[in-house]
Amino acid sequence: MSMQNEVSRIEDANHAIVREFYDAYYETLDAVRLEEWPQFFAEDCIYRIIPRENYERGFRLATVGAESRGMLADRVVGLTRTQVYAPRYYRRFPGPLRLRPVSDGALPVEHNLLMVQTLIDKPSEIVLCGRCHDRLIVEDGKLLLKERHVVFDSEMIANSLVYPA
Amino acid sequence: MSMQNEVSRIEDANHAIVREFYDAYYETLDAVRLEEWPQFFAEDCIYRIIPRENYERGFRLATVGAESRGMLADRVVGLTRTQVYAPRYYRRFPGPLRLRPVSDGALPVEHNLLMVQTLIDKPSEIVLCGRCHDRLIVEDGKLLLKERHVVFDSEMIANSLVYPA
Amino acid sequence: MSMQNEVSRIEDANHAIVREFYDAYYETLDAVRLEEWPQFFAEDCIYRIIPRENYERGFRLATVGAESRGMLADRVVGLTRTQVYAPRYYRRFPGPLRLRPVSDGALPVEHNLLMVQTLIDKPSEIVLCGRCHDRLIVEDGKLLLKERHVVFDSEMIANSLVYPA
Amino acid sequence: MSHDSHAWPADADGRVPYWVYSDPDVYQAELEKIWYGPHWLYVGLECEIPDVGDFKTTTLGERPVIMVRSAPDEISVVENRCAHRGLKFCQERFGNRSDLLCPYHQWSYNLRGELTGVPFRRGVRRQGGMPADFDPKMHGLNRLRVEEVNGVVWATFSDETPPFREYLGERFWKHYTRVYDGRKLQVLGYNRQHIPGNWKLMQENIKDPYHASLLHVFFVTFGLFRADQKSAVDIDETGRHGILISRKGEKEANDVTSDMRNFQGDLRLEDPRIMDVVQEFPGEDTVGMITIFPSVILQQQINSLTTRQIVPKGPDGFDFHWTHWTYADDTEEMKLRRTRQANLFGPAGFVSADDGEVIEFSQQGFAASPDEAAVVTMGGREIECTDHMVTETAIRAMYRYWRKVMGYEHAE
Amino acid sequence: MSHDSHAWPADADGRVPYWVYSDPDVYQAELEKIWYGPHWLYVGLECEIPDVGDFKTTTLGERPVIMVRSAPDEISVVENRCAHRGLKFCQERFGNRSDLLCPYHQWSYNLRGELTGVPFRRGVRRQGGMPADFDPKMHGLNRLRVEEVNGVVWATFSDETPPFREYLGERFWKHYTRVYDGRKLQVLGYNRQHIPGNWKLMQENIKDPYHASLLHVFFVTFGLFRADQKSAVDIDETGRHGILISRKGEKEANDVTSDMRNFQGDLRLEDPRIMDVVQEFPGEDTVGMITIFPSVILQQQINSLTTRQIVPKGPDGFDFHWTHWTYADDTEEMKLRRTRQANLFGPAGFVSADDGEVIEFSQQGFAASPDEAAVVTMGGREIECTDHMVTETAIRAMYRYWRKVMGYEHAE
Amino acid sequence: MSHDSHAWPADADGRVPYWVYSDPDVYQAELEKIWYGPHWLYVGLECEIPDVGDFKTTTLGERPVIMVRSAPDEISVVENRCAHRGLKFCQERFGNRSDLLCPYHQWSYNLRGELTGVPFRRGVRRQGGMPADFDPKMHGLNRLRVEEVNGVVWATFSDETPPFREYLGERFWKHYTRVYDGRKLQVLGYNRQHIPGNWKLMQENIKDPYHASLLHVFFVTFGLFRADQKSAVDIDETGRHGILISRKGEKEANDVTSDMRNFQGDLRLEDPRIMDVVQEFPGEDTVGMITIFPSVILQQQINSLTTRQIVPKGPDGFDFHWTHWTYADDTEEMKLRRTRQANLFGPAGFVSADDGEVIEFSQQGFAASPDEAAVVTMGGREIECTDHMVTETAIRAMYRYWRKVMGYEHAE
Ligand code: FES
Ligand code: FES
Ligand code: FES
Ligand SMILES: [Fe+3]
Ligand SMILES: [Fe+3]
Ligand SMILES: [Fe+3]
Repeated sequence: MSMQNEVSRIEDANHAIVREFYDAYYETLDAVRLEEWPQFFAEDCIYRIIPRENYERGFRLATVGAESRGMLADRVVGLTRTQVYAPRYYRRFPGPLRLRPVSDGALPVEHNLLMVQTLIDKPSEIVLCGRCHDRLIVEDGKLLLKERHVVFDSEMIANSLVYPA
Repeated sequence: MSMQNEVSRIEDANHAIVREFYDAYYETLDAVRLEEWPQFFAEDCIYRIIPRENYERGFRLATVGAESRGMLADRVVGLTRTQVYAPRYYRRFPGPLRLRPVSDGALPVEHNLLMVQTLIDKPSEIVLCGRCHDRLIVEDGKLLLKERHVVFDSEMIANSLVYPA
Repeated sequence: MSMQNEVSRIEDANHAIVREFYDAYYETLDAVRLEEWPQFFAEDCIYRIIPRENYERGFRLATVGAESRGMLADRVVGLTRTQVYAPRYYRRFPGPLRLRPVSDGALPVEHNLLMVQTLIDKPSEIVLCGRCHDRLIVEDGKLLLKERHVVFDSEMIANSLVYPA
Repeated sequence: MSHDSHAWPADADGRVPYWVYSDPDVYQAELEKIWYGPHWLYVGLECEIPDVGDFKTTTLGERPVIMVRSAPDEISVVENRCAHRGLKFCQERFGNRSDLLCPYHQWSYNLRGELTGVPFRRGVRRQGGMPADFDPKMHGLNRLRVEEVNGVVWATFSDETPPFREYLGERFWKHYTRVYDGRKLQVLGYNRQHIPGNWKLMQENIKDPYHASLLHVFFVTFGLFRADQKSAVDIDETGRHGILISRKGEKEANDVTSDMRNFQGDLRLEDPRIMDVVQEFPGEDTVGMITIFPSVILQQQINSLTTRQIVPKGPDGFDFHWTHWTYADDTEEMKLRRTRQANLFGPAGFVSADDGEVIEFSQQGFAASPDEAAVVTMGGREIECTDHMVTETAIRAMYRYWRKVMGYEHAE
Repeated sequence: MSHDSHAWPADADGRVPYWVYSDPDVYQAELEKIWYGPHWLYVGLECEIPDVGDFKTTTLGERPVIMVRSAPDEISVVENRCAHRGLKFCQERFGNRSDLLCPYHQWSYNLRGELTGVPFRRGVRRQGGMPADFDPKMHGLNRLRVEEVNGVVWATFSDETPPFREYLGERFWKHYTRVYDGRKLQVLGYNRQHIPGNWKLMQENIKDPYHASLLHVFFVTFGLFRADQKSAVDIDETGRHGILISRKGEKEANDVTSDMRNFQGDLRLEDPRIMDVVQEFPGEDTVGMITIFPSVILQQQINSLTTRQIVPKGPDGFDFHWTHWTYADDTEEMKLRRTRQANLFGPAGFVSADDGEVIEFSQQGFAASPDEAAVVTMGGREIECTDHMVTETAIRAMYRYWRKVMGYEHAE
Repeated sequence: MSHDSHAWPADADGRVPYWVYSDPDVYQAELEKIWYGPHWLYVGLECEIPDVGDFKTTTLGERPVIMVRSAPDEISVVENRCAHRGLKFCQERFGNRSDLLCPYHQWSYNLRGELTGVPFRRGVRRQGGMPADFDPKMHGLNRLRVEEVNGVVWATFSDETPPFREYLGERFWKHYTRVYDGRKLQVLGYNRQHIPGNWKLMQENIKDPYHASLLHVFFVTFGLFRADQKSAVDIDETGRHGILISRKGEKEANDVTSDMRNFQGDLRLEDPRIMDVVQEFPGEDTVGMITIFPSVILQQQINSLTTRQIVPKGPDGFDFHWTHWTYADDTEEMKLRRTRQANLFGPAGFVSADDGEVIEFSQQGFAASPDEAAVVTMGGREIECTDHMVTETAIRAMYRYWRKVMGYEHAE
């Protein structure tokens, strides 16, 4: 398998860089360091949390949608300074990362995501289960999300979807 | 740790190949590309989804059992052309892969599996939680499942187990 | 990205060793080989399963606490020879490992943990969801847990927390 | 405790006792008298099923139904309950069928719900089969009365229900046709959420302009909705329907915002495109929130147009189905605008997420105190239309109607 | 609503009102009058507990019990409820004990459930202890009447229940002993599933040959079960038990399959070993599905032999426990054959998965319409044995018996 | 079935019928007559809210409340239910506020629960607002009676409840003040668990010394609690409160341990620091477990000090909140000791995990047999204080009191 070794080793190197990117991404969200979150995105980006139903039927409506890093920052401000919601914990469990061949200067990455919510004095429950369809680019040697589409199976949301995925 | 580095690097290479195999396997099932699923198995293979109770007590009965790629294909046909069931989404979250020393020409691989189901307008729920005991072989330079035993803890099944694990 | 490759390759080697350690750790617990469990810890160690509430508010009380490998062994004896509880399965799903820079001779490692419980004739449920804050050391070329703090979100425990995390 | 044991408070219009939200017997009576009674229920948009055979499944009250285009110009709504042994035989959300087939014994119905096929009805080789007196005409799917009104499909279980326009009343017909003016509609997409509170709390929430200017800091801060804006509350003759009308103001601090504790004077949007609003309807009103009792809210919030369907799930929860739509002939730019503004609404909306949460807090707060009562005297005890937002009059109106339908008048 | 408020439809044998599946009071009455009444309930196979002290825990109605071999030739079934303060003290599914011990205060019972040990019964150092009038004989575990019949263990809570053979009746004794002929049985393994529908729907499903030839496309397509095959429905004198008998046909299209919409003429199995059937029982019948009211289905489907135990969990769900077995002296080849054919059955069975799903669809369909009724007139209104499959007569029979036991006769 | 249908067994003191643990109507009556009746309920420790404005939220019976320090020397307990439309407006577990604000319409209350702010009460620009007869004094949060006693905060919904010291009675005042002696307390941390069994089973468990020496093998084996140790059970005049007192023994086998089937003579701790016990209270007693009816257990187990609050969640479950504390002026060594010993208690405690499990087993065991009864005659039928552990007298006492409060005396 030596040749495959070579291949896999190189792939693995890239894989490791991308993995590191996502590990940092999810760690930031789990730690609710929301102000840092937009920094994982390109200035000009697309972010959507969209029901699988809409995604598969070609409906554009997203439960959460943003078209720039600025809109993501506005999300954080809205969330932290204007919205009312019960305190809760979110914790994210990403599945294996699937890197696709680079196209139009971006690296497509897909993976499953399980998001677990815990409300005060309640059992932990699955708040979001879905698949992420992302596109990564490199700016100033830094990986950034150019596009992120979180397509979720769990279409009947348990009241509110508070924190980002 | 340099020697360990060497070792781990080589192991890691194999590990990466096997990981790639499983990532593709689970991605195929999550995407419900069922007709492709039997291609991950050797022509002559063993496939079982078996309650942990039966597995540990030495009972042979499996909830799903197949002894050839053909039987797996028949499963898919039965499922897609003859069975009646409510529409649903399945999504699979495999745990870390455990590679064992090769024995009788096959590579034993073990890992946990969490399968999440979402029915229309219902919250996502765990439909299967268990451990996979697999044996991989190489045919024409291609990894194939010679054996796969999905031993599940979640013995009281929520009505039907529709899609494969 | 060639330089990054180098870096990531080395990191990846260490990463692989640590990953191997945790894979073995969780496999041991999932298989309920409890007597082997204390061997993953240094003789003189700290182990805590602590509600996130206590951890964040600086309360020292842990749901499970031990200050030595001996206390962990006592846990196992208490569990296996003196306690009464309904039979159940636990299965553990760790998230990505986050290695931190070595400090005071220990390697800090953080990761999420999802623990799924199945009781007889009941659906599988999340029994613990949280984050592990560990510190690893090397003794006689063997990785050992010097500290492990399992900080759990799921503060309202479903009756008993029986097996370790 | 049966609901007969409950008495309505003496201050009849000024109070709402909490047992109306939690008593299972009261809930059962509501299903019978309100949901299956003489009321029009929202089913969907006709544009969701453009072709003959297209169907959509949904739930009215607790009963599953199918909305299907049974002819180019005919929409049928039938119960999703096989006439043979009761299966909810159609399980998909959407699809297209040439007829309706139940999987259990393959009884088949045409798109109007008439029984057309009963396998082995005459037996097999002269054995078995249905008795001679079996009349297929007596065994169709239960077919509801239907009206399609400017793109929206309404159905009712009752023969007493007046025609839809009459059900609305002339004033509300005006409100309704201001947005549903006959132009073709197009779906932008769906949002769905389960809200763990009594279904009536959702109706109250939208009938309650008082909260909008206080709870929704985002709204208030960006002047989309404020107590000092020109506005009005209109109520139909029966009191069951209501509308909130208001006019977008500017982002400014003044004597009124000083009364709003959460007013965030310093808030700025980094990317204000979400607030890029155009005035598309005649007049200066920017918001028109119509509550059609009991099943739906018709939202026109700046350029965001949605129907919000209520599906009750027991006394303490309901599913809330959002259909975001646009006019079919809208420009791409307008469709994009509506899609952007959708960030304000739904289960993750800057504004609507607040409402789902406070409804949950409400149920949590009063569930253990059924004999206490809410105070709804903002704006007095009168039930009347107003030209301001500082009132709970539309809530009072709904409960006066509710008492009538549910038979609690004696209590007054 | 109490079930007293319910009236049975005028067409008594031809209709089944939906409240029988959803009313909680009806369900409670069923537990008392049926499950804890004069009926034999399936507990398990004697081969599951070969040695003295071997036990299996299960649930009869909603009551946990222990089936234990209390002597080489004696099986006892006792309630799993400590006589002291009521613990379900035995939590394992299977095991072996020399006696039964409750962990709370270590009261111990022998394998026949007699109280043998009460720690500190006479106090500690002359302090405390049980009063003088405490008679251990009065404080054993509740012991059920038990019969072990050709390898199957039956128990009943009632003293009125006639002996098992009489409970079956002579004709059903024949059916029963055709498969349970005294040969030693051996467990192949278990399947367990929770089906969210009323427990009676499972009995109906197996009493209903009409659906088999239409719902189960896999069956039909491969000729395992078809309406045009030679077949019969037999019912016991009381109407509570039933059996479906049929004969495997060939895979062919004909006038009858033309009536089956889902018939897949072109279907081929790539690996037909799953269909490698041998005729092992006298006569040409290949299927014998016995429903023993209320608790179990005894399945002989080609070479697949199982018991399917029903454990009710409220009006709208039940746990379904499958025990697949083989004759102990079967060849390895036959055991493999039975294991293969198991792919047709259980929660993932090509055939049985359909049944679980349609039962769930049924409950979803009628839950909100308790006062509507199912139509069960296929094959007429008669309640009689037939030699064809185009009938619902066995369902009619069960409900006639059900009305008798539950006291709804007045309604006729 | 209404609880009126239940009769208490003839052997009134010796039996506890299982319907007391499972009947929903009985549970509702308990909430009214016991939890919201003339009883003091545990709310928390005053040290949890040291500064003015500090609050803690919890639940009494099923009603959410806020415990807040409303002045340097005043603690208020108010219902967490907005006086306007009932929101559970405070959602955090702990925090600090200058006043209490409801998010829905921003009604605000001072820390004593008095309504201080109603936005737009007088309308906006002369429009709307509350009616002239609106009196803020009539619309405060419901304020409970409160007593803070040596660091513990108690509250009651009833005006009939006697002062706390009287509620305890003089003997229990002694027991109470032995540990709660006026020294400042400090929180070590919390444990929380949901136990799927009726809330009274927890009270019984701690009133039951009989089980301690048998169920808790860990205890027994290490001599922390054994039937042959010097011990006592004390009961207050009413029978509702109880205390178990015992004295640590040595680890030894003797005539008594021989009666304990699980005694593990050979067990050794590899690291015995968990058992490093110091005698800190006057006298030789090492254990004092007080059950204050109905809401809390005050635990002094060797050096482990906790309050265990019971929050009922329907007839078949309760949340159990453990607050582990230490004296503020304890040495670091003592705080470490208490933290170590905590491993014996809580949801993963070597000892307490047993109790949670057997309570769950109990509910599972008797849920389907409401008309059977528990036997509580260990130590006879008398209700009296004893100086030994071989008795269930404190359980008998609690149910005598329970029958009185719930109105089941006629049954005797
Ligand atoms: S139930 Fe629909 S065809 Fe029989
Ligand atoms: S409850 Fe079983 S011994 Fe006490
Ligand atoms: S409900 Fe609290 S302010 Fe209106
Ligand atoms: Fe609102
Ligand atoms: Fe079937
Ligand atoms: Fe105990």
